[in-house]
Amino acid sequence: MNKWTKLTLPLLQPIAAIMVGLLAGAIAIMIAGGDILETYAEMWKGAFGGMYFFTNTLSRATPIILIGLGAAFAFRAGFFNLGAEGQMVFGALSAALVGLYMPGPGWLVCIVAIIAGIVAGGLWSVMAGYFDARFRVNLLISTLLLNYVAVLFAGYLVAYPLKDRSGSAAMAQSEMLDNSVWLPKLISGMPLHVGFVLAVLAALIIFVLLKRSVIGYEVRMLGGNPLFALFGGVKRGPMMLGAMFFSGGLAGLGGAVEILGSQYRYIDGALSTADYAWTGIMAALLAGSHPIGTLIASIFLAALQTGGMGVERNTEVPLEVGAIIQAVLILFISARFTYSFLKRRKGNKSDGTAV
Amino acid sequence: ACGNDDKSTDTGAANGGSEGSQDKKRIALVLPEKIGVNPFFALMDEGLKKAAADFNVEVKTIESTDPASIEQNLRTAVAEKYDLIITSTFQMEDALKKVAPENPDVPFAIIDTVVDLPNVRSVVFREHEAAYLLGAAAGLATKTNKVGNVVADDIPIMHKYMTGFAEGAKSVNPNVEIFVNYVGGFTDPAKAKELALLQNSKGADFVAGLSAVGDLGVFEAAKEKGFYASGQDTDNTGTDPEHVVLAQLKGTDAVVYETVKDFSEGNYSFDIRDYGLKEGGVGLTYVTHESKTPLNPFIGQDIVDQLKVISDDIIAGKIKVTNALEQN
Amino acid sequence: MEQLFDLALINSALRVLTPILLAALGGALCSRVGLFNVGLEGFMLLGAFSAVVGNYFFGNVFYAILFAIAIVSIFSFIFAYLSINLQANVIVVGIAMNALAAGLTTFSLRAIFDVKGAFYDNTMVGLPKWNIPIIEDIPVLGPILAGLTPLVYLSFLIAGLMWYYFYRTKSGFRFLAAGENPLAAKSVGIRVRRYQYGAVLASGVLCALAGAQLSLGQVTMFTEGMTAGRGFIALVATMLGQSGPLGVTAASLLFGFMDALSIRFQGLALPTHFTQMLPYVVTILAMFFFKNKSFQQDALKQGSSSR
Amino acid sequence: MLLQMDNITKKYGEFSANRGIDFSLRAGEVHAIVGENGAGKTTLMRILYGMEQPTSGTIRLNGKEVSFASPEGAIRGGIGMVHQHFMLFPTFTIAENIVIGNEPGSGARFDRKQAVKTVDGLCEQYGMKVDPRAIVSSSAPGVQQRVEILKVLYQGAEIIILDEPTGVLTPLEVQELLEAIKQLSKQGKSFILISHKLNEVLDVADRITVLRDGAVTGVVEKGNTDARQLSRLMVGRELAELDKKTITPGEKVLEVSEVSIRGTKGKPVLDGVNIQVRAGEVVGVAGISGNGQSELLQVISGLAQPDSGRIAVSGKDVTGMSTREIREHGLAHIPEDRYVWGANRTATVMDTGLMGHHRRLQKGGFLKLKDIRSLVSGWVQKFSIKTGSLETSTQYLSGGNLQKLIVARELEQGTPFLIAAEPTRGVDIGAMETIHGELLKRREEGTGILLVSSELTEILKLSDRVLVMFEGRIAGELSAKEATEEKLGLLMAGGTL
Ligand SMILES: Nc1ncnc2c1ncn2[C@@H]1O[C@H](COP(=O)(O)OP(=O)(O)OP(=O)(O)O)[C@@H](O)[C@H]1O
Ligand SMILES: Nc1ncnc2c1ncn2[C@@H]1O[C@H](COP(=O)(O)OP(=O)(O)OP(=O)(O)O)[C@@H](O)[C@H]1O
Ligand SMILES: [Mg+2]
Ligand SMILES: [Mg+2]
Repeated sequence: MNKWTKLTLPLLQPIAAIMVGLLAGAIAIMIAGGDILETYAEMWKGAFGGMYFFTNTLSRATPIILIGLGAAFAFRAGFFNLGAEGQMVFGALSAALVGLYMPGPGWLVCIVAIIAGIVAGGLWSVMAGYFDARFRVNLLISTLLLNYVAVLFAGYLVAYPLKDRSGSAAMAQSEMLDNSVWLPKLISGMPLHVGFVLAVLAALIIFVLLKRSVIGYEVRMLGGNPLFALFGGVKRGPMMLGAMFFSGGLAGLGGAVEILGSQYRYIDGALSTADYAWTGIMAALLAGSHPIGTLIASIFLAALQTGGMGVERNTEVPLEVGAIIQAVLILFISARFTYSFLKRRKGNKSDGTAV
Repeated sequence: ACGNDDKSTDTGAANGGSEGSQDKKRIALVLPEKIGVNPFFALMDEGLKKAAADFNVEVKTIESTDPASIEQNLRTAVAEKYDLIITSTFQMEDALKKVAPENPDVPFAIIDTVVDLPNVRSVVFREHEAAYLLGAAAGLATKTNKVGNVVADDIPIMHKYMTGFAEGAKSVNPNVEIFVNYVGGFTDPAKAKELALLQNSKGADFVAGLSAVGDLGVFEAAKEKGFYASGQDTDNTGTDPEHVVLAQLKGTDAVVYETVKDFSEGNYSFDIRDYGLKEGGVGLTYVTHESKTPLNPFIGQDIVDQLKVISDDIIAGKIKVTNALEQN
Repeated sequence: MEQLFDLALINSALRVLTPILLAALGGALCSRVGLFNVGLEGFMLLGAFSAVVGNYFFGNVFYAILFAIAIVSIFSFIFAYLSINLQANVIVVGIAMNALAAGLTTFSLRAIFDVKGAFYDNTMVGLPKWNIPIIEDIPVLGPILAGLTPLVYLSFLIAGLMWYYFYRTKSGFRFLAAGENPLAAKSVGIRVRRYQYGAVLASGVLCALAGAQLSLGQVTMFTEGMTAGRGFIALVATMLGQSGPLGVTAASLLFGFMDALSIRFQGLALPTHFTQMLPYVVTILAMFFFKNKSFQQDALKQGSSSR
Repeated sequence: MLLQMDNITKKYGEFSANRGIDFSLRAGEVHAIVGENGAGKTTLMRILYGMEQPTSGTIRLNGKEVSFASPEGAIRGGIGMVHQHFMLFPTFTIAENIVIGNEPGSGARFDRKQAVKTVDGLCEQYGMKVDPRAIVSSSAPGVQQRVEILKVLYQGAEIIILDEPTGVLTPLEVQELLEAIKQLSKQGKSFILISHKLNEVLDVADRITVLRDGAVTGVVEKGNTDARQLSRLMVGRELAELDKKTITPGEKVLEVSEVSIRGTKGKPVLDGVNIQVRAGEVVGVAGISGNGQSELLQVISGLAQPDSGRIAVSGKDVTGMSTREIREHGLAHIPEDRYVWGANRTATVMDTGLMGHHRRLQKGGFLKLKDIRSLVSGWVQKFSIKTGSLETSTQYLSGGNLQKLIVARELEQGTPFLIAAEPTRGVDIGAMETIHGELLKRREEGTGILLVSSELTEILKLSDRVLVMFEGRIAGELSAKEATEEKLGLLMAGGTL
């Protein structure tokens, strides 16, 4: 195998998967009676056709990237954190509260709001970690269940005590943030905000951290074989709390920048309907929890969504078919392309103990 | 793009029509959600399609998959140079408040909430008036002095209905007890049905469905246990005339139709239209609007007559119905 | 809202928990062979839809259920093929299948019935509601079991059968072995993949039943997204019950009762949002008592790795 | 010829694990395969058993060409295999583990009572005792090994492959196993035995095939060979004798006092254990596995906590401390189970080798990758660890090579105290020599070593003092001079001197 094939071979698989996925999608379009080429053209335009759409895709990817990175980091350490939604909601809520009620100059409020988002998401996440480390409460279940609790709790706050009474007052939402607090846009008039830069930075930092740092090493070993890590002096308890805080903090950051950069207020259900959390988790799994891979997968998934909206706006192909095409594409791309956490786990599981 | 053929006869008013190829007016309806389970949005879509046929305009309905995509869809509609962009509900307020001032030449309309901008027409409803009538009907008709509300979710907008209902019911029957239960979502008829069954088991003989598609679950419970129910937004008494005895109406289709009509006839103005009982924008079957379904004896003509008086009183301003959203 | 506990509550809880129990049993089968099935929600939704379609076209609930089983089986086969043969990540496949099911049902709703949102037909007859002659008149039991569909009884029967299968039959024993240590199972000639396929297909069948109970048992209609998160609750029940038939049944019972109870708490002192949290909070609290295996035991069992 | 494997080649990418191997087996024969770690022994057997497909070559059984796509086919062809690494279901009972694949019972029903009876009968027939109702994960490794063999016998195999079956057995158990092999081969069963222990091989084998670097370097009849010739064929050189210098022990580096752990069934797992290890001293711990050795090591290294008693490392009380803190106080540890405690299979060889050193080889929280790389590649050379590269996934190392990597890693921690648990388990004789040499070198440098081994020759060869554990207690202590296999054996079985 020469260098050239070594380089292209790993790319071949995802490209082939996308091709087959597009083909399968074409069948769906045909059944729905749409024009295949036009539909795909609109899909492309909706995602990347022009500055507005491109930046919009990146802006949509921002919370997905952050959540994906958080999930990926926890997965790497061997902790299956499925609580991104709740962690994100708490991050968003706290950022909104700080943004609304903290006095002081806008830039300072904004920074504090971001930090509050990270801390809130992190603490909510670390709670599940603590329950597991201390009381052996299954992390998978607790993180999943705490999502419901977080969403309902935040829903209560914005439906009652913190409800926005300034406008029509018909929505369960907080008041709107003053625009001095908003995260600056990267390009004026375009949806992309500074949060995206934070997300890319986070991906790079995690990449270096995992690959080069002592903590990253311990995280990887803990995820690979916790007994080996324990044996070598890695402290699982503190690592678990730390990893869960970091993971939840990233999800919280995702929520915070979505509020400060895009929505400017906490709206009940807005983060859940957009399904950022599961999309982020999916990105992490598609990328085998690799941070840079997660970044790319997140943008890809966001592009599928924005592209789907383009299809809905500009063709007669109904919204549902757009969703079907998205799902089919993801299914094909997940095939074999992934080097997944669970598969790996299955692999390990299968070897029994050693002689 | 669909709409109905024929050649254009539009007199075209309003500015901003800078389209190239054809002379047909193009109108976009941007919705904050998928049409799906909420009859409210389906009605708007219907009104738009009907208007398209009647006024020879080209129309397009754009559904949003989630709140984050609303602004994008609105901006794209502007970029696609639609001549009129109709939006709807408070969910789009934020986006419209951003986009409309940036595009002062583009005419907008928003239905179901007020956005006070020079290029936006706002259309709102006084649903609480209709809810008051429904409550009064329930209060008069109940034999057990117990009635129920099965509500989609505990969110502010729903209180507009519940408060109106309660006021109406108490006004005619101070002893009436009102059970309120929340489904916790807009797509769960099974749960809605359980709630209706529960309310019935506690003695309610009339349950008002306020839970979007969940109302179908309420109707089914009514059928199963032989109590009475009411629907919302559109006249759905036809679903099961024996048990679904009333429907609280909201003429969103008519409002969209009117908007398109005004626009295509050149009568478009940027103001606030407020539709209540008086304007016929909201109502109650048999009382303010005819129904194809024969009146159920549970309500009876006698009660309908009393309700008509109440309706007149509301229109005349003799009865003031509380708008829960304005209470603060 | 004085009486919180009464017999109607239990009756209602039994109705409500049936779809969850059925799906959770399917989830348990999958997780026993190492496939974490987050696609239960989609399976169930598709089951609910195809049951209504079958009912509409065949005019017979039995055929309707068979039709639902056939459709969801095809769907679950795709899940199996992708995650077993093509090595796709099961969670990704599960999430994508959920989206696919949502899209397919909405699309078909329009294509087949030309409606959006909901399909309801007055003439459609749902599952029979049994009032068993003698039991009907027994004081406490009568009201508890009043008007339940055959699927309610079937779900408990299936749980029992599954227990018997796992712990009393050769095939069930091999099934458990294939999940416990696939490599060792292969080394004694067990066809691991066959069991994995079997588990996924069986979970498809169970979810089809769950969907049918929802769309033809609890109500007689289909609405978009009518599973409303029940698949995820079932997933939690699967894990809480540690993928054992009895544990899963107990977990589903807990959920059913907490859900029924939370409804009755509505309108009491607490705001609705908090009463709605009740099932979730109680489950978390329950986990403090039913301890998970320690990660060391877990990892030792797996020869290395953590959950 | 019962079995004939011709010209078997197996390639993993560009690497050939087997290169044109010819191998044959007669009915009733015991045919041993010996060879260095990574020579391709296991690979060849996995091919025969249908777990791997050969890149080229043919297999003939009774003259008929066969090709097994899966173990199922091999089992049907009358081939059974006991793997180098256990293939058991840890949460199942022993009876269940043995009968799986061919369970007793009528129809679909699995009759567990009958399974227990069958297994009891099997134990009787072959003279191997196990408790059919016991759970595998709580049984000693020796027992688990017997379960593996019984499983194969239960399957009715005519050809039985044993891949390093004696690695975890005590001398007595080894003796029993070899006896059983002889008995069974007389009854007509044929055996393929892989082992690094030449005395065992010379004891039971009729023929011996020697592999090196994936190729056959010799096939010899038992009568015509001896250990020297074999080892020369295997490693390509003569092995040197070890010489053990006399050293005066120094400070106490380990002090275990009155350590106890309560058991689940009344019997304590550890019962008032007292042990001292001084600098420059090797203290051997002998005992039949399952008598508390594992727990003792876990308690010392902080992997488990004692219910009572104290532990001091280098004079510091470390009771209740974490593994990290104990390691920082001067402990290194070669674990008894290389996959459970010793390695991360999915990590690279470099990452597995780095554990414990990573906190040292850092600057500002970042790993000094260059230093680490040269350190680990140094070990690879010194212990001739066969690996593709440092980036190779650990799981692809052969058992012996991984063991060498772990030994190298722990020896290099440079601590005053070292636990060496089964340090040469599964390694070839050349590597064993290297490891023994390195252990003695560390002793001379003043390290105190606690050596736990089921290999009595190893204990006798290296130890200055020998402790014998029986039922959680120290049943006796012998000096190097007094200790003999017989005395140790007596103590290990619960007797007194
Ligand atoms: N691609 C497939 N399509 C349909 N069914 C399949 C497919 N692959 C496997 N199966 C089902 O699984 C059964 C067992 O397959 P196979 O023999 O590959 O399993 P195995 O050998 O235990 O697994 P492995 O190949 O992982 O060792 C087949 O008989 C078939 O019923
Ligand atoms: N799946 C694999 N991929 C790549 N290389 C492999 C794989 N399996 C084994 N090898 C390599 O093949 C060689 C032979 O391995 P094998 O396990 O047969 O050795 P062995 O003779 O049994 O050694 P030991 O005595 O240590 O058990 C080793 O160098 C090993 O690293
Ligand atoms: Mg080997
Ligand atoms: Mg196979």
